[in-house]
Amino acid sequence: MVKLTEWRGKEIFRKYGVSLPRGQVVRSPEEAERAVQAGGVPLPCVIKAQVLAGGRGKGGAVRFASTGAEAREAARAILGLDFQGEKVRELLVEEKLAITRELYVSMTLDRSQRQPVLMASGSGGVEIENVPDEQITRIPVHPFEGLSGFHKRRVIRAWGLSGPVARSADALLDRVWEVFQKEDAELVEINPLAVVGDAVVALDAKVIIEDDATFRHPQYAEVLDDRTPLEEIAREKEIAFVQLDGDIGVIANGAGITMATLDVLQQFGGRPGVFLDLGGTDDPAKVTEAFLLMARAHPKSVFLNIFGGVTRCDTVAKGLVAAMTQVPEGERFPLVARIRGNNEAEGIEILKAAGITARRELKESAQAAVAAAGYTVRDGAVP
Amino acid sequence: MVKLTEWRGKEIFRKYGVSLPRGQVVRSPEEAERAVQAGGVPLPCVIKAQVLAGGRGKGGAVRFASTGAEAREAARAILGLDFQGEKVRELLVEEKLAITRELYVSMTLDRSQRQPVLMASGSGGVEIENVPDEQITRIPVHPFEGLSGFHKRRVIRAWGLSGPVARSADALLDRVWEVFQKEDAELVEINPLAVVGDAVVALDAKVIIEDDATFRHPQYAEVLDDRTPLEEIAREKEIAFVQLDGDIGVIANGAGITMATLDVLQQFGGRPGVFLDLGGTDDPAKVTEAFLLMARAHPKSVFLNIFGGVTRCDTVAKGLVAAMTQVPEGERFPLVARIRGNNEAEGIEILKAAGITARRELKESAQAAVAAAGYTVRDGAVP
Amino acid sequence: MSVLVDSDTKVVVQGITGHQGTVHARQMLAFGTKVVAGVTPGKAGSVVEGVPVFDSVADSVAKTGANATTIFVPAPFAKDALLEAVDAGIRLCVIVTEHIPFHDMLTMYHYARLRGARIIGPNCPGIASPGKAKVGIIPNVVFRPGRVGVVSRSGTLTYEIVNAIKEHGLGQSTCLGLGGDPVVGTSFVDALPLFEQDPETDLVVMVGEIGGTAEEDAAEYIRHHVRKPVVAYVAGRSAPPGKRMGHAGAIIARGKGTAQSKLSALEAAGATVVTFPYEIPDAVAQLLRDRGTR
Amino acid sequence: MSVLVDSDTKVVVQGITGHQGTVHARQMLAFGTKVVAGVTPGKAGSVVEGVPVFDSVADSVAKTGANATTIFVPAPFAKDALLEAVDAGIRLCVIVTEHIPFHDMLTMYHYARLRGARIIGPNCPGIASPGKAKVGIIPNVVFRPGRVGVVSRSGTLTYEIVNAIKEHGLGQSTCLGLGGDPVVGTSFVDALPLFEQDPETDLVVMVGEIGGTAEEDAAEYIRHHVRKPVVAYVAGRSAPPGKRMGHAGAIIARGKGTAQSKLSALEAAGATVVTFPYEIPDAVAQLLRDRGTR
Repeated sequence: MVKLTEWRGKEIFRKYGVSLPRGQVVRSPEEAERAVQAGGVPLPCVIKAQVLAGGRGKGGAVRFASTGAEAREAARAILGLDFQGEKVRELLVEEKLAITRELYVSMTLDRSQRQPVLMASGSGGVEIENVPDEQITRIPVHPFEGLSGFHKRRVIRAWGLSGPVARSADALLDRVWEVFQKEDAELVEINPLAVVGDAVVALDAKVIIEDDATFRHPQYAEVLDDRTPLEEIAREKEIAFVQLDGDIGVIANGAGITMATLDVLQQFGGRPGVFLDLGGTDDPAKVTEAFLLMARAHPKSVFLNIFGGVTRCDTVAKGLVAAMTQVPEGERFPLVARIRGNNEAEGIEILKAAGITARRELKESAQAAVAAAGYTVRDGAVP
Repeated sequence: MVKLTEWRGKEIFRKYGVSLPRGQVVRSPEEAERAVQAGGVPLPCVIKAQVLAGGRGKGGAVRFASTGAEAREAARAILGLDFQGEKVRELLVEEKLAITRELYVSMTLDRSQRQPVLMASGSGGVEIENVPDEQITRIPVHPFEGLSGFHKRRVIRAWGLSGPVARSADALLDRVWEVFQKEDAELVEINPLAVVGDAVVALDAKVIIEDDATFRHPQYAEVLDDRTPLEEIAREKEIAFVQLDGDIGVIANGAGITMATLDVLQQFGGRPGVFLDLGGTDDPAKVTEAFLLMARAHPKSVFLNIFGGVTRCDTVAKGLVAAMTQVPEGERFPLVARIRGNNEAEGIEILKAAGITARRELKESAQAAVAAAGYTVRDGAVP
Repeated sequence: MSVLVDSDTKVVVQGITGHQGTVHARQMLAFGTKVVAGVTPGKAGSVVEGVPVFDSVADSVAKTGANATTIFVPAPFAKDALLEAVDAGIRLCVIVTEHIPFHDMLTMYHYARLRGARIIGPNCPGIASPGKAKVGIIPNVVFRPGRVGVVSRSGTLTYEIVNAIKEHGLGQSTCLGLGGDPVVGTSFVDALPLFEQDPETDLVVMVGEIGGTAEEDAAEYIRHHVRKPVVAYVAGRSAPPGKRMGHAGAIIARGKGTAQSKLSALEAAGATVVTFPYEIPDAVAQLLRDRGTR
Repeated sequence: MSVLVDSDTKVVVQGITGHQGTVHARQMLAFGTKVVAGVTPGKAGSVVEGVPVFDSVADSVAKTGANATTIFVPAPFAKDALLEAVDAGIRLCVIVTEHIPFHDMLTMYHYARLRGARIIGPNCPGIASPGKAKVGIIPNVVFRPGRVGVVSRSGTLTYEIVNAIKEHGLGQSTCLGLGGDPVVGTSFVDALPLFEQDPETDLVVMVGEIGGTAEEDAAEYIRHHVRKPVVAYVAGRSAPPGKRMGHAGAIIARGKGTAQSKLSALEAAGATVVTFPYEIPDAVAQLLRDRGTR
């Protein structure tokens, strides 16, 4: 999931011919002032933090300015923010347009129907989750058929547009579909889409590109998003690695088993801190890398939970033993290992030779990992 | 059906990135000489009549030249030709390449399967009708799926290509599919597709664009093809008008009834000379225009055979009566009218008032039209 | 029921506010068809020939329970109209519009098939069952209820033949005009099983044209699957090769699709082949008599 | 037969000359599966694990009568591989490949559907029926013939659960791993009727994950159409919203697709919901006992 900040989304929109306010990305108060003074961005203007979280307006991450000095001051104020955990490093300075109405439009995937779905509402400018269902038009678009005239007419009718602005909206909808398809997007969202005179203009842009499609769009692989530095390293090594709030590390193989392991840990009072999914591998070196990465996250304990399939138990055991000798002094951690499945006996033997006792039962293993992290083991009963 | 001459087809190919020999269109022997002397087209070269009929090589419409003077003489010889009824007005002067192999490829529509079909053969450079079926690979391509890698691999294997030339062929096949789809083609044919070094090069180009799609491609509506001048006028007036070898004109409404009328006329010894399909109209002025057009083809007699549906009998009668007063003295013709169906009685009445007797039976009407053209009426029995 | 339509057929007219749409809505109503809605974007709320007009097919289906459509909209918009109808849940789509590019029709055909909808046409007269319903533009005057099925690639020629059957004192069960375009939603091979299975049809008249291989394909189907008598006529015996005869479908290409190849195939499949359209009624009457006496 | 595969299943391995393809061809053979062909373009004539390799799926079908495929080719080429299999007439396609863009999967899914083929996956362990056939990569050691059906969105977690069922002394009829991607060829709703109708299955274990609404949809289906007992487990109760958990499918978006919403829906539909995977075998055994005594 490559989440693009507003300005990157708008760069794509511009490529496809979507109408946008004039604007400029800046990274300092001085740049903000120059952007409006050099005339590239007309005054009055709006200055917006380029962060991924929503609710920027309410959160003070969007300000207005009528002079260069005001723009500089607004930029200074926003650049200082730590917005819902994201440091504000970039701002978008844009002209403030005379808006008649604010609309909502997005294109995303309906998994159940296996079809893209176009969502539109005449109530734009607010979080779409807060718009009543009956004010949202949902139109499935078959991938073979694409966006057709009748889909667009339905949206334009729902928006209550006619005349030249309806024609502008018709063209905009084609662009949204094009971006969704051609850029392999998971989400293309414009909120608000503003009516400005006889045209519709994208005031915001939320574009999420599918990770798996970056082989077709290498430019997106480089885009920073909300990953932590360790997550970024993991991505490069093709290890699924997610940092959470707690302090027990979990290494498992497969998303489902990893999640199940977190569930069990939490149930016994542990707080999972790192989710590391080995996936399917038969390379002990990859397992070693995963362990070294885990060590750098400084977990209080680590629970290794493997069911051997494609990833065989002996492969994991070899990788683990190799890693244990390489972990720097300050990064060592207590380990609870549970390995089952393909080549289970060989794996247990290898671990035993390295002084590690492998367990068999998930429940007892989870309790041991919780205890090793220094927590009191709670009863596993579901409340 | 907009049939494009070779050079127009190649212009499209060039737009899509198909490899072509260097060449130039010329319209006089002097231009041909200049084309090779100015260095735009390297020597030796080939000079080809730009006509739509096939078999140019055997018919003397393709010649080779090694000097500018030879090119001029070859061009003079070809420009004089009347090739299967087509005056040669344009030539394509092209470099003569060092060819390793000649292949065949085309993309057209398989009506029964309702799918485009890719046809390929390792036996290129000859009329595909003369290639044994087992040497032709026919690959249906689903319109939703488009041309995929596995289709192309099959063709390339059938051609027996590998290495760099296979990659060139792979790219060529994508281009053929693109032209077929994006230009609304009925046929895209390259015969021969030549292997030249490590690349495949289109030595010929046969592209037919669908008439009905010219609203998307207005540039093709202007392209001359094998229509006669009267056919061209008819096309502009949206009347289906075809000139045949005989001399009895047929005006009917609908392709099927028109063809059936020709069949009956021929069976009784008549030779149909013009096929005019009124189609569905309820505008007497259009009927009048059709009659005036028919008059300009100087038929010996005209058989009007109408079954009133969308086109009502009274509409046709009104248009006919109006036309009769406008036909110039020298273009008048004997008329046999048969009208049935919607508003039959009104139509018969209008004709009667103008002194025209309408008939009811197809058989007797056809016999009368044959007789009116001065032929002996043959027995209608099928041999 | 008869073939594809009956008295439960509820028809939408897409493009009802256009001249053709209005004329044929009136004719369908006069035939006794339940024309329940018209669709023209932006004209919701109007009434044409007593029929309410909606902005979209989806609206018309929601309000009237329509289950069939006739499409009269101009060729450049016909694809959109068809996709709209199919997405709205319409399962029988008669496309009267002519000059639709076949590349569009390929999408339309396969999309309808994917969604379980049937297209008749394009560029076709549609379908009618006398006394029940008509979805399309076949003139009302040619019909009379009876037990002869007619399936045809032609337009006007079909009217002529259906009328001749009536004037001969016989009647029709269902008459289906497939259209003569290169890509049609329903071909002879698709239509023949419907007539074969229809308890109200005793005999099928099949009207073909030169061009394509639809008649040859039909012959193959008749040989293996049709037990009812078939009377076949093919127009275009006298057509010279390569000349365009009005329909894109009527082109003789590469020695295939000639009248002769079609007639031979149909004859070999057991159909009663006639040479001229005016021979059809007698052939039909004779076969029905033979059948009656068996 | 069991669900989707049986001893007549003849499997092609697309990408057999790759490491994964070779390893799993061997494992499928060891399971007793009829692995009849491998496909790698340009490698026709080679033999891998005793299995002949062809240049194309069409060739392999013509020569071996293959009727199922396992696709191991890399993600950028997976769409082509699937279309090739479907066009060659293969009707059961297990896609093991992970990281296929969902835009590709949309085309693949609808194309397969249009042609009457079924996709399992992508990014899935496939399907196996102990004693009959395995099409995919589920470890052989976890199986034992029996009457418990297992259908799951997870990979390794499924192996764990299937193994636990075996260690509890029970066995499986068919085990089906759907894959956890946003667009899957076969969902719970598609799979449940197969288990419901399978005479060799007495009870269904359903293993879900957070993200999407597949489990909620399944609950709706179970409520109306499933009479066999269902034991349901959903992984991800503890997952924080919005964090990516390996599978693209495992994202909680907009308050939908939470473990709680899935568990409540399944419980309300009459499924026996367990909180932890290790509770499944007891729940299964208990339900089978209850059923036996009724």
